[in-house]
Amino acid sequence: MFRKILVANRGEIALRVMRTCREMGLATVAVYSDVDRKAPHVRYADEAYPIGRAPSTESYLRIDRILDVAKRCHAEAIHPGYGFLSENQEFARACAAAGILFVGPPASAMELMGSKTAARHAAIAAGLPVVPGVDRNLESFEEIRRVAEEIGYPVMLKAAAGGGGKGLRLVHAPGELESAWRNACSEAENAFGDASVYLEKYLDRPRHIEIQVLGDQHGHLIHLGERECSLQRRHQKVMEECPSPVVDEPLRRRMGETAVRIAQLAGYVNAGTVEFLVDQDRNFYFLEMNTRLQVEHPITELVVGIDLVREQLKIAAGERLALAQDDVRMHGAAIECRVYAEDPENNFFPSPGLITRLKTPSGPGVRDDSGVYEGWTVPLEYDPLLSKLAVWGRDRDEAIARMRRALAEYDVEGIKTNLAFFRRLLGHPDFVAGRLDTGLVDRALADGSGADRSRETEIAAMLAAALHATRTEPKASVQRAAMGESRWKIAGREALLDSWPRRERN
Amino acid sequence: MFRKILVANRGEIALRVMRTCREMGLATVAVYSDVDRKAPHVRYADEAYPIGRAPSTESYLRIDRILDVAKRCHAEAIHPGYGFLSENQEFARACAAAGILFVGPPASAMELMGSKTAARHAAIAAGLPVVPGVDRNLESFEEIRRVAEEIGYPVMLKAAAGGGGKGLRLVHAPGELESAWRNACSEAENAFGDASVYLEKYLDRPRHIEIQVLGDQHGHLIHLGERECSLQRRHQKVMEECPSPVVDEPLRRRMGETAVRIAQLAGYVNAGTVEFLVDQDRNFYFLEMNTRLQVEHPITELVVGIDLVREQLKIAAGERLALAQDDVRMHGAAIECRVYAEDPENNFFPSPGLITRLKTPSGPGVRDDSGVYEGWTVPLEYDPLLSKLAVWGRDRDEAIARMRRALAEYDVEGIKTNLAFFRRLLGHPDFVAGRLDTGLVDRALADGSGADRSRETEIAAMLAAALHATRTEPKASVQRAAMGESRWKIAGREALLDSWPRRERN
Amino acid sequence: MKFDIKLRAGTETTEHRLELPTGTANHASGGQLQFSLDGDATMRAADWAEVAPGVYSILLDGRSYEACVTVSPEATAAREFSVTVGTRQYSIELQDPRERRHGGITGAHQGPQEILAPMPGKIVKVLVEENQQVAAGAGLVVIEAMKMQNELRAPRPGRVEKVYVEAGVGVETGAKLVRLAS
Amino acid sequence: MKFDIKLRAGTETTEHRLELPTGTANHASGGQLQFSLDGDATMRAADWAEVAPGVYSILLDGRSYEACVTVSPEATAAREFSVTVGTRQYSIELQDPRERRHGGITGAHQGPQEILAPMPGKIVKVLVEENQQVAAGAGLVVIEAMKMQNELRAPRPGRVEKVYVEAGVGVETGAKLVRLAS
Repeated sequence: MFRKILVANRGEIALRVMRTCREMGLATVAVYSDVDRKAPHVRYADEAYPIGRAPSTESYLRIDRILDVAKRCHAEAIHPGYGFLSENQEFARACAAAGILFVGPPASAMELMGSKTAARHAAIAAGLPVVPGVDRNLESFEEIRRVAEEIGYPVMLKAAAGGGGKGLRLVHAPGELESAWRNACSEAENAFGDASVYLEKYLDRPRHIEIQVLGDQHGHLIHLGERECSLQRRHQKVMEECPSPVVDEPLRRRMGETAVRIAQLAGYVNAGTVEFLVDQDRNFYFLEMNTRLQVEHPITELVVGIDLVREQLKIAAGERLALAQDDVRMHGAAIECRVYAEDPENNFFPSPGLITRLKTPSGPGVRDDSGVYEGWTVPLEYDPLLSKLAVWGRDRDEAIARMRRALAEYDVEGIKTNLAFFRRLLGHPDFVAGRLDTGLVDRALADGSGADRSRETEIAAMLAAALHATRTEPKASVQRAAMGESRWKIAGREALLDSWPRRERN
Repeated sequence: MFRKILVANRGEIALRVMRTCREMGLATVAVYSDVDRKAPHVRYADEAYPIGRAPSTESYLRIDRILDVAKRCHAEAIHPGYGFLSENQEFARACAAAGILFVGPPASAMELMGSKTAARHAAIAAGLPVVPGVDRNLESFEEIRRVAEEIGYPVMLKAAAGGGGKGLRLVHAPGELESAWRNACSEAENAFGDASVYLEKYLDRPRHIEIQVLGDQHGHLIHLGERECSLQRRHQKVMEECPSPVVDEPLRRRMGETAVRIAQLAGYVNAGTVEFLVDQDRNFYFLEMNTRLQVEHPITELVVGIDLVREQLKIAAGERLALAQDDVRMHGAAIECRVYAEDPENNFFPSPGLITRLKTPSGPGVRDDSGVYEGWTVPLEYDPLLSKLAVWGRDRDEAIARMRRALAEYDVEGIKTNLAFFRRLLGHPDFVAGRLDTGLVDRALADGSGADRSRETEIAAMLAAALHATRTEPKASVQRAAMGESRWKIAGREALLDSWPRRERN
Repeated sequence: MKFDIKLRAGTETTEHRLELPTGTANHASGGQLQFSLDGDATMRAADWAEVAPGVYSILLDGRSYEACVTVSPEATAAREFSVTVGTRQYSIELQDPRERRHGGITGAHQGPQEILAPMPGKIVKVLVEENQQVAAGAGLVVIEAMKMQNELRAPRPGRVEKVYVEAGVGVETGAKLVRLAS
Repeated sequence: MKFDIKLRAGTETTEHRLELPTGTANHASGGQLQFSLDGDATMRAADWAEVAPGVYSILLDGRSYEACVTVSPEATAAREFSVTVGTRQYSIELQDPRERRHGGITGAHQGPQEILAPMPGKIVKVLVEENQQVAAGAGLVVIEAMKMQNELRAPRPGRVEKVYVEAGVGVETGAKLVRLAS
């Protein structure tokens, strides 16, 4: 095993990776941009080096600078986390060229699976099920229009190099196609430097279910069961659970075997995720493979009891997987909420800024993988993910009850978060019944926040505000005093201020 | 199931119980003493009522006041936590008389198991193994001396009504007997209102291993495996783990069956713990039964995946245990550290006071059941337990590595804690090898803290202190200004102050 | 002390008058208090304690509430607070009755409307020109923050009277973007 | 600025002199600084940032340290701090050289020794009388705090010159309990 590792990421995933590194006795190296000098990952690491200005193109995406740091401090390996350079083949190749282990799949597997159309080709060639659509990039609008007519509306436009919901557009009717295509191309160009898009049949209320796979450098590949990721907003996952309420043991085995075959096709090594759409009849279709750790990996860890980052590091060091497929057993149920800095009451606009108060949940069955702290200023340049809040319960009901309790304990002040939105979502009857689909989030939002008023709670709020106003105002006077006034004069004026409302009473 | 429950306790256990209540949708009622108005359990509960002055005899031990609150607010059940009234038969009877469910065993079982001598009698009569000793209370010193001679030194004096290490004295030689007896009687009288003591053979480096049992009101009793509690200081557990490194499946079955038989003898209902001593040849001897939830219950919860408080509440409501013995499976390993407000560098003296900074560990596999917060003043009247820090790992090695990581993340400032002591204990070769006995803690302490110095760390400390001094001193000047001086005069003086060290340089 | 209060919960706003005896809470960090709400002749009692700066534990007839008071980032009035009680959030504006007499809380502003940046970010695109007529819901400006592009839409139909920004510039929360005339 | 520093780690104490350019850290909440330790002619660089009140992130040649500085509860000197760096704890006393010249850090006190309460608590029992001779390790007083009785023992042999407390009274940290004459 290597001794020192650089984590080429920031925020909660950098911390999560470093935690396992510490447990394994590995020295950790952080890199940071100008606005991240006080970031938690810099505070947590054994070493930390600056790599440039705030925009990620000038720091966290700078392969040259990151490799330069790694060489200077003699890091033997690099963990890319997710996002940033995690799915960048050029980075994987540059690491190899520099003699540094890249904790992830070989560039060749990344290349094949990184292009959704190439991955589709491979799956179709192997006789595996895929969503109806075209398996090539579409360059002209004319071609797009023709294919959409062939497949039949609704259709989904997708960025070929995409992920994370960027460059995705759902099109219900021919009239919407052109503007959707323009937006998708532009977003894809911005996000990935590649404007290519392709087209797929849009399934009605499909479930989004993915299989975690793990493979070593010696050809041993296993799967670790599924995660249900159907709860999405703007094609971004917001809440995930494991196991899926609709996957039983036979379906799990079939999906797992398919996922392992796809990974084998790609010559896959390390942790990866094979995503499927599952229709109302529980038919499943290969969608894409994510060649990195997923945001939602903690729920698999909670249910199968395996530290995925630990496995990643051991695989990267060349160790053989100590696990056989039969060693993987699922216990209980886990749910994850992605706590974002965004305002659910204002169209989920991002809400960066200073966290003035942070109270995090804990106790039985609660895991908070956070990347922030009280007093931290969440920068506007990066992803708004503050924390991955995950819970484990003996069954789905216990996990739901526990997540509700954890959400009630969570308080973030100073910036807006989607915590209130999760509280509402967890109470939705469709969610409680396990009827999940990618439209549920929008339906829950449309149901409105309701006039859930409580007079006593409002009285408590008003009393607190009045107490606070009363208690904080004298301090303002003291500040004035520091600017050159006598303390005694101030005291006299305060007495006046205090007394006038009494006169007002009459 | 009832709807509202009073938790007759404080600190971390009150919070831990309330968390499960919330998950089950039960309204929670806190009671508090004068010094606990701002305590976490008051903040967490749905309702909170004062019950008297700080000394527990005037508040948390006042059966009358607690029942009065329960009746006034229509609580249907009372959870006693541990300590305080949890093993008080009178309280259990008073609850029954008031028509309030007591979440614990019937008073009769408490009575039988509450007296260690009666419990020994019962075990001996049933042919179960007990530690050699006398099975009756010894009133006179003459009798004590005679019995000690019969059994042979070393012997252990124990309070008949005891628990928690109070009223315990190890006696190596006849000359120490009298003073030890006096101290034990006086401590027992103070702690339990009962000065009775009895005598047992002291085993050489025994292991302290206990079995968790769970029984419903319909005669169904199961066990949930063992916890190893051999790491003790002054006969108080400091760190526990599950499973025990020396208990294999056959021994677990035998100890578990013995524990269930003892619980059956007592007509036991609800959660309880049967404690055994295990000698070097893995013979086990019944020691006592604790008729309540244990401090170390989280490690069983982590390994068997069952929420013990949830089971307690369901049992108290009359539900049948949904678990059969075969449903209980152990996964992985868990360790708990009891984080106390005490000073390991000063003979473990208690260290109450204001917590000026609190940084708690989180991330994969970490559970912190805390009863404090930053800004809370730990009162001197109660137990010094701040938090139960527990971790889970796939195996014992992973759990140890994780606990080390969690301890490194934990920081409490303002009061002293035993965190540094745990960090040392977790590195002790005997602990790492699983060679646990009740003397290991003292051996680890005797090994000394070592001169583990790091020049660079010391430089960082000195720079921080110098920066802090520089940064906090101008504020002192501002305060002076508020007392009547011109801001401009101060500014002039500060310039002077700033410049003189420069002159000093020459 | 008397406070005229505007309390906003979600989209609903209610007005209240709260009276506390003078001197309540001036020095201690907790205690008993008496209050009267909305002119109620009988005073009610509450027990309060400041458990952290700006965080108040309040017991009302035994029911335990915890209220976290912060100054609203978008506060315009001097005493406008954002208050979180458990999982509920309120916006609370305090005024003393005397101030109110001399001006007080004004009604919703009619006429031209300024469209403000809801968060700090970078203007990616301006979708309208000055003097252009727009429908309610029409896109005005696209802002990028935290790797997401967000389109700001017109809250009502109107004429674009002024465009304050151009693509590529950075803006802070509350910066004026566009003025809509009715 | 120069600081004469007494640094205590466990039972070991070392003395150092630290020099920082004047004005370092006066206003910003972080930045680069230069320092010289123990008269070293070459200055070293460090990067610092205050991440929370009294908590400093310090990068020394890329190594990341986090130091939490608090005023020692038992501080006697004006600038005596308790500093936690990761899992290590230090007691650090700062003095400027000028002060030192005019008095400075005094040596350990010889002669009679006051035995102080190490924590707040209640005196349960006084085990000695005035004028009694005691051996090192003999019990002096039993204090109860947090449900534990703790026996305070004589750190050295001597004569009990004075007993300040009696059973039943409450004491604060640092209260005088017993004076031992040598």
